[in-house]
Amino acid sequence: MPCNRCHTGVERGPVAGLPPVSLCVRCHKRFIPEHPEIVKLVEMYESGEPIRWRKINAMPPAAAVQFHHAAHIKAAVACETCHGDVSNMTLAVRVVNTADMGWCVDCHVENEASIDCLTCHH
Amino acid sequence: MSERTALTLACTDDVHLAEVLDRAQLVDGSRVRDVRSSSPLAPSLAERVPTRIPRVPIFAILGGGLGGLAADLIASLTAQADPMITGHMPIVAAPPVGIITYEGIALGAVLATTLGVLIECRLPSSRRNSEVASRVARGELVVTLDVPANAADELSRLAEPITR
Amino acid sequence: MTRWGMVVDTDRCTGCEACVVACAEENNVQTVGEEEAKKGRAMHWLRIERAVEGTFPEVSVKFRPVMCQQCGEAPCEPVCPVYATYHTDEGLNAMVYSRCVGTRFCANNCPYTVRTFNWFDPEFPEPLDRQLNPDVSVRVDGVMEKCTFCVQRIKEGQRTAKGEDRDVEDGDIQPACASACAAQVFTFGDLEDPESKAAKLSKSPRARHLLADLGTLPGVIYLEDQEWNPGTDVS
Amino acid sequence: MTNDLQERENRLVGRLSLDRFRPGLVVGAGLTGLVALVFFYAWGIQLRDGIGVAGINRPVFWGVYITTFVFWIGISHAGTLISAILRVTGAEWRRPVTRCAEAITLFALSVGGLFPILHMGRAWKVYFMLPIPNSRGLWPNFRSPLMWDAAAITAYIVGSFLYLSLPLIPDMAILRDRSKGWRRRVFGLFALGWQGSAQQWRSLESGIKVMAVVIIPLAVSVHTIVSWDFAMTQVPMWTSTIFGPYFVVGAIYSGIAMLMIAMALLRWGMDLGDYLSDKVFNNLGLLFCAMTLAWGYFTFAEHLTVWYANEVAEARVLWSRFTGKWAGPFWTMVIVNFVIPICVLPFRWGRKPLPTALVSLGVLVGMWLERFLIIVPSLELPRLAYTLGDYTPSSIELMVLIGSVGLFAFFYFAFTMNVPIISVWEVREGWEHENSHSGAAAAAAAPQTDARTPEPAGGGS
Amino acid sequence: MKRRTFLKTSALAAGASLLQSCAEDEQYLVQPLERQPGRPGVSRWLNSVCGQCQAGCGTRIRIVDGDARKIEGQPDHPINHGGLCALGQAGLQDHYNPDRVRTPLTRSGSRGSAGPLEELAWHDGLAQAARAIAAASPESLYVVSGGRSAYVDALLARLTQALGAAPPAIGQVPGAETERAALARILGPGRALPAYDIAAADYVLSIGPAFLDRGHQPVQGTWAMAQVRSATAGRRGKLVQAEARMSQTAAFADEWLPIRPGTEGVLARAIAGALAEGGLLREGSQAALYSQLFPAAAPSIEEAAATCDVPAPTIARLAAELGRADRPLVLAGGSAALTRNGEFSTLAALAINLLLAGFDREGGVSVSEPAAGYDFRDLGEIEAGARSGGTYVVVEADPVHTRPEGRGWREALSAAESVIVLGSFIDETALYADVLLPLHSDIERFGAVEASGIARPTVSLARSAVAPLYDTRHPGEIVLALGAALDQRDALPWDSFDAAAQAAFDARYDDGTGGAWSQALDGGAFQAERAEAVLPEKLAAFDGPEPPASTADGELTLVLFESAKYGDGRGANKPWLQELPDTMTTFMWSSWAEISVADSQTQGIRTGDLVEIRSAQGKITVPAAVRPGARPGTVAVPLGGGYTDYGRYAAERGENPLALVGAETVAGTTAAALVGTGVSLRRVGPGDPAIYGRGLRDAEQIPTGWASMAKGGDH
Repeated sequence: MPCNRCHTGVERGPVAGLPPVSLCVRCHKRFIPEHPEIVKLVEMYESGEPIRWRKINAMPPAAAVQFHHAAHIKAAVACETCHGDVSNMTLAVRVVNTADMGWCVDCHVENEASIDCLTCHH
Repeated sequence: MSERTALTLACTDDVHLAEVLDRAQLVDGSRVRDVRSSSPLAPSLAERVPTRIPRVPIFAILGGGLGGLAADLIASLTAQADPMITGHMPIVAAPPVGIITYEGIALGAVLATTLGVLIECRLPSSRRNSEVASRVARGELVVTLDVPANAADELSRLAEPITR
Repeated sequence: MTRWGMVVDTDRCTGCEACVVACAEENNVQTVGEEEAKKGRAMHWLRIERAVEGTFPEVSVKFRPVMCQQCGEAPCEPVCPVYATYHTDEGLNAMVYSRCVGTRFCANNCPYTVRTFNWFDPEFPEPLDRQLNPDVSVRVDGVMEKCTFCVQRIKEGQRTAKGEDRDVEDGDIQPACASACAAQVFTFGDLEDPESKAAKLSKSPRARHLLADLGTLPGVIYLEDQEWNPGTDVS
Repeated sequence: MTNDLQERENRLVGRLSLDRFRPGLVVGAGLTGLVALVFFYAWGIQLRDGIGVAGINRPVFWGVYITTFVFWIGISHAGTLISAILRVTGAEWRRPVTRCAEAITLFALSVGGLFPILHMGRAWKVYFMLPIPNSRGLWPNFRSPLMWDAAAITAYIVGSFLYLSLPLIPDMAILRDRSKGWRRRVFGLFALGWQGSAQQWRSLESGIKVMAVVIIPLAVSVHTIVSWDFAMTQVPMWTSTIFGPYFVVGAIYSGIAMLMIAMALLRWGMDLGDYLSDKVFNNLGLLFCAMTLAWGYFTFAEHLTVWYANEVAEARVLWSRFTGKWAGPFWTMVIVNFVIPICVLPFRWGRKPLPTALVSLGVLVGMWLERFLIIVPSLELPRLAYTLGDYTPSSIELMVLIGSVGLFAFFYFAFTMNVPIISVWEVREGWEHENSHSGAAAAAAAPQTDARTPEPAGGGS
Repeated sequence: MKRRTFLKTSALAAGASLLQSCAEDEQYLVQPLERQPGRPGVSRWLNSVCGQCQAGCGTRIRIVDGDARKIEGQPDHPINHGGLCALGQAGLQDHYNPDRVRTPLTRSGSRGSAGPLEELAWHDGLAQAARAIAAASPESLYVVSGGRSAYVDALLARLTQALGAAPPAIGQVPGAETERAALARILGPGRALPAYDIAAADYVLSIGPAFLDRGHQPVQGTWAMAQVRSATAGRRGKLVQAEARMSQTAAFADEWLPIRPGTEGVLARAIAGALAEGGLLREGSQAALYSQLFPAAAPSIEEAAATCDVPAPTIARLAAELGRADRPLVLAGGSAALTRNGEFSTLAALAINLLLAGFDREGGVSVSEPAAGYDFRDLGEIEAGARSGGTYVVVEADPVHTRPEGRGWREALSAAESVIVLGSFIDETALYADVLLPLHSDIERFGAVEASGIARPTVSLARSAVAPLYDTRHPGEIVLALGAALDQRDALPWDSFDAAAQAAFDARYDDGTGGAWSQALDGGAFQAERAEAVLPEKLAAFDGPEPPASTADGELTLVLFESAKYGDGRGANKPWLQELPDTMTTFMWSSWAEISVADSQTQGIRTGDLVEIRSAQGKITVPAAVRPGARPGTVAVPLGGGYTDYGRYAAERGENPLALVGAETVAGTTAAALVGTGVSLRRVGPGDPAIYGRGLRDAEQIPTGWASMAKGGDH
């Protein structure tokens, strides 16, 4: 199942975004509806209560860094490169230390992307 | 050649030491090994004790060179590692690099000098002779002579020998 | 090669300060509050200077918007020990917040005193935080900041152009102050593109640099006030 | 003679009395230690709440912190530089002075070195300024005068430490051999197994000589570079070519002042009058007097050029010092730094311990003011008059200032408690030189030694 | 290393246990239930209409993830041409203001205090309001509107009419009433405002109005002056400002005449005389009409010079320049309309355009008809009438704060039977409300504003740009709901505000196709042809009082003005505007009193000192701003300070100068005379106001050079 099925913003905008609960529910009505987590989800949806997802790959605010998803997708960077093989995770975990600038820089250098500070830090 | 013996004598002061040395000279084949004191010997006496010229200055020069080189490399190479333009200055600007190098020289020199002193003095060392030490601490001058065994007794009469 | 620059026509500035608010709005510049403002810690990236000449009744006042001059040979850059501020190949005087350690040396060495410093963490009482521009990082305490020529808009413009496989055209990119100004005081553009409006205006005989004798080669060019000349004006 | 030499050495070591509990020093260390805590308390508040707790603002981005930084670095020129000069010139009267001077250097540097970190907006990022390999591939910018500072101060603090430590080794040995129990072991540790052999003395002395030669240009460079933090800029009245020598002279000046006070206190507190004698005060006082004149000359030159050239931006700063809001501090500085010293120091009575100490107190205040007046008025009056500022230090800044004095004093007390504050072996060497000047006496004494009957063998063993 | 770890280490050294470690910064994404419009993180720009003042500038709102991030002007909008003013830019801080009223509130305590206020459901609130209105006798029902949207006011007018009550009173730009009256004396009865085609003029003489600071069309004025001055227009035009205070407009002008307040009319008359005598009349000059209007001989230039304190040669030169210019234009009103003889001053200035053939020509004067033909009255008419009890409906207005103390609003509202307030904040009027019905912010509401003071009738339209943050409503919807509750269905038959607005719009502008409305709604604005200003054959002579209202000897003249950042005070609750350094004085977070260098020296007042200003009506204490540009003998204080309540950012900042003003009106009208009150000034002591670039003291005197050796260079 492709990531952008739900994270619709990823090709067009800076952030991938999360699907509305309605979307999750629509599918999960059919798939594993009896899974306790899914039951919880449906309940939350019916009670009209939004879900607070914990951000796993959060940039520390002090890093003052701007990451633009679409630009990377356009450059054919696979989601897994940063997010790891989420599809095989039961609980999403941070595979890349997003706070480690060196990791970003190496990739930029390999792919001859700009390593001017302002590219990300503004 | 008759066998020799090392004789360690404690002198009360410079004059006494001078006298001992004079006598020792008359005995042929006798050599002054070392004098220990709680403050530097008076020049007149010091020159009668065989010592090497310390190589501390050489250490200093070498250390300065190394330190300077290291600093110069750090300053110029790191600048080239991420060549960022600031105020339209050259990436490797001579004056700043020069200043850093200068400090590097100084740092290297002081470190090397200390190292040199320690090496020249054979420090730190664990060789201790509490007897000698306490006498030196009392302000006496402890001279160690290398003399023929037959002359030992005679010389021992001049100053109190320290038994080992 | 690009050299971003801005031409400021002081003859048109009415001192309405819409640009100042627009700048704070676009760039998440914090409001420090009365007590801090009293200490002289207001954070405006852009200020309207007014030069008062003469004594009553012959008093004349000139308005002059002053923001970071994006100097070609910037005094603020070399003094930073950690490259938090440096010069980009597009002629921008970059400021990297996350690299800044807060020695404030750059601010001392800025002859235009346009750099501002975060003395404390910013506060945006809910729901004011919902206004923050997501394209601009909110600065934490202890870091320097200043006018960036709205670099986020420059990046956005370049991204859009790239997406459409074309070059950035003159006028595509407008900093917040320029787009807010009703009198079109600000003209932003590439000074090295001879066709750009900014480049043309910068050739005007009225064009001046601020504190030109310091040789900082600013990217901001001021067009001096012009006098009303009855000779040419009245038929 | 030896016994008499030994007598004198015993008396000196007795005065230093490192084996006894000395309430004076302990209380002093305790009190100053408390004051030192203020320093860390204030710094803690600043780290928690943000640098904004200091009074600095826009455009006065630097204030008391940098002033005090320059002040302490200046003080640090007391010891090492002075003692090095005296050693190189072979001034005999230096012997009792060198160590207590070098100690000042080490501690002033340690305290002053904290200030650049303390004044940073994000002190916890200080490692950005170290050239350590990192994943970012970023290095410090050695084109920045602040990096020159870092390099110079590092070199100087290491140098001063070693320059202080080398001559300490023989003294440690002396103490080791004079003391018992754990003290003996501790001193033994620091003595590194020193035996006092002729070779060791020779190497040590040559080492000290070399070090002295290296230290002098190093010390000069340090304060020159500190001055360049200002002189490299475009700030009115900062960008001046004579700042280097101006600051160095000022540094030595304030350094001597601090040394004078330290010596006076030691002399009274530890009854070291025989060693830190009036002669020492007199000679150092002459040097002090010379520095007064040098400082006055530089200050005059610095202000004269600006006054005559009358360039707008700089003149503004000048007049805010002469007649403006900073006139008070400025003229105070002139009085305590020049008028008073020049009225006192040229006279023999003025170079006695008490007068010099009092003058020195004034000079310390004056030199702090000088740095303050160099930094603040210039920043208050930038070239574009629209952003004029004004600056008043905040309570936190003052706490840090006072606390730093406490911290320095605490270090000094602790040092005096545990280490001979006067270099025993050097002083003794001095006495010997005095004796050997009367070589005739030694020759005359020679015959008597014939009659000497040795003590019974093994008597000593 | 993180600050935390660093703190720990240093805390160890310091032994300071008081250092708490900072909270871990965890980030969450709140996932919406249904799909939001727009892509995540991608910005959309939606049109809206600025509601910060009556000008009706078209705005575009940048929206990211459902939140508005930025306001900008619509590039090709006929009013603001892409620009905005500071007030408009700060509109977002109206929308996101932490002190916004979030639900209907009702009072359980006594009026005039902040609390206790209880939350209320909408239907209860509306019911309570309806009951109060129903209970009121028609003649004692007072409806007050801030006049932000003509279409809302039109609904109010219909409601009052249906209830048989007096028409709503509309709060207006200071001087507007007088300007209307003056124009009526030329064009015959009517309530049109004079409108000026500044952009096309090449010589502008503004006698009174600081039209760049605020006024009817500040942004358009700014744009227009850019046109006048733009090098592209071939010849650079000239602006001459005759005004007692050095406003930003005066500072911007090529020439400023610091005229004695209240004597503007005399200057105008003298210029007119010089034009006539100097043979500077042009083809189409209406000399006859002018002389019918002012039969008496114009004062000589010398007399005028003496009265107005403007050099005689200057007056002569102005006349000459006016006469020779291609498209000269004289602006009237503004501060000149606020003195007691304001009508004379305004009329005299306006009438010069008769001699310049300035009516109905390019770069001349035309009329701005009142919006969508509804009846309204001036606030002054309510204040003038005897008020006992009464029921008040206040819509987006704060008369308690923005009307002079002498107009007795506090007393009236305390004594009222009931007070219904439609507003977004607890301002000083809301403190008296029995029911407070919260409103949408500009960008939340359906915007329909008919501009005033603009030559071509212009309507700005826009749909709601963002979803409402709170449980608020559109004022129009509320009026409709009240109408329904009071069963006035036939008077207010629409079930939504945009329907009502469209009906009103079509009634006036639709050409039958019905396309205009939808076009305007998509395009952001509709602009009709210029309304004809038909000059009559004959004019009645002006019979109002002419002599300038002079203040007693030794007293100073108080000049109140709307600053660019506070306006009439509405800007005071926005942190951006509070911290905005006033361009002329650089004051922040406070109001101030502008004092001339001469007056400051007599009392030893320095910028920043606290001064007490006392009038017959009351006294205020504000920091002084000594200004070279201030006219000796005057004290100028901006409106909008000293709110007792209006949110955390506005409350208790500066003082409200209207406390100094009594019940004086502009002769011949009910408008408040905000200029000309006699006051006395006293230094209270040193103050500590927030001033940008605090070194700026004593009228920009900075010590430089040898001169200050004698003077002593304190800055």
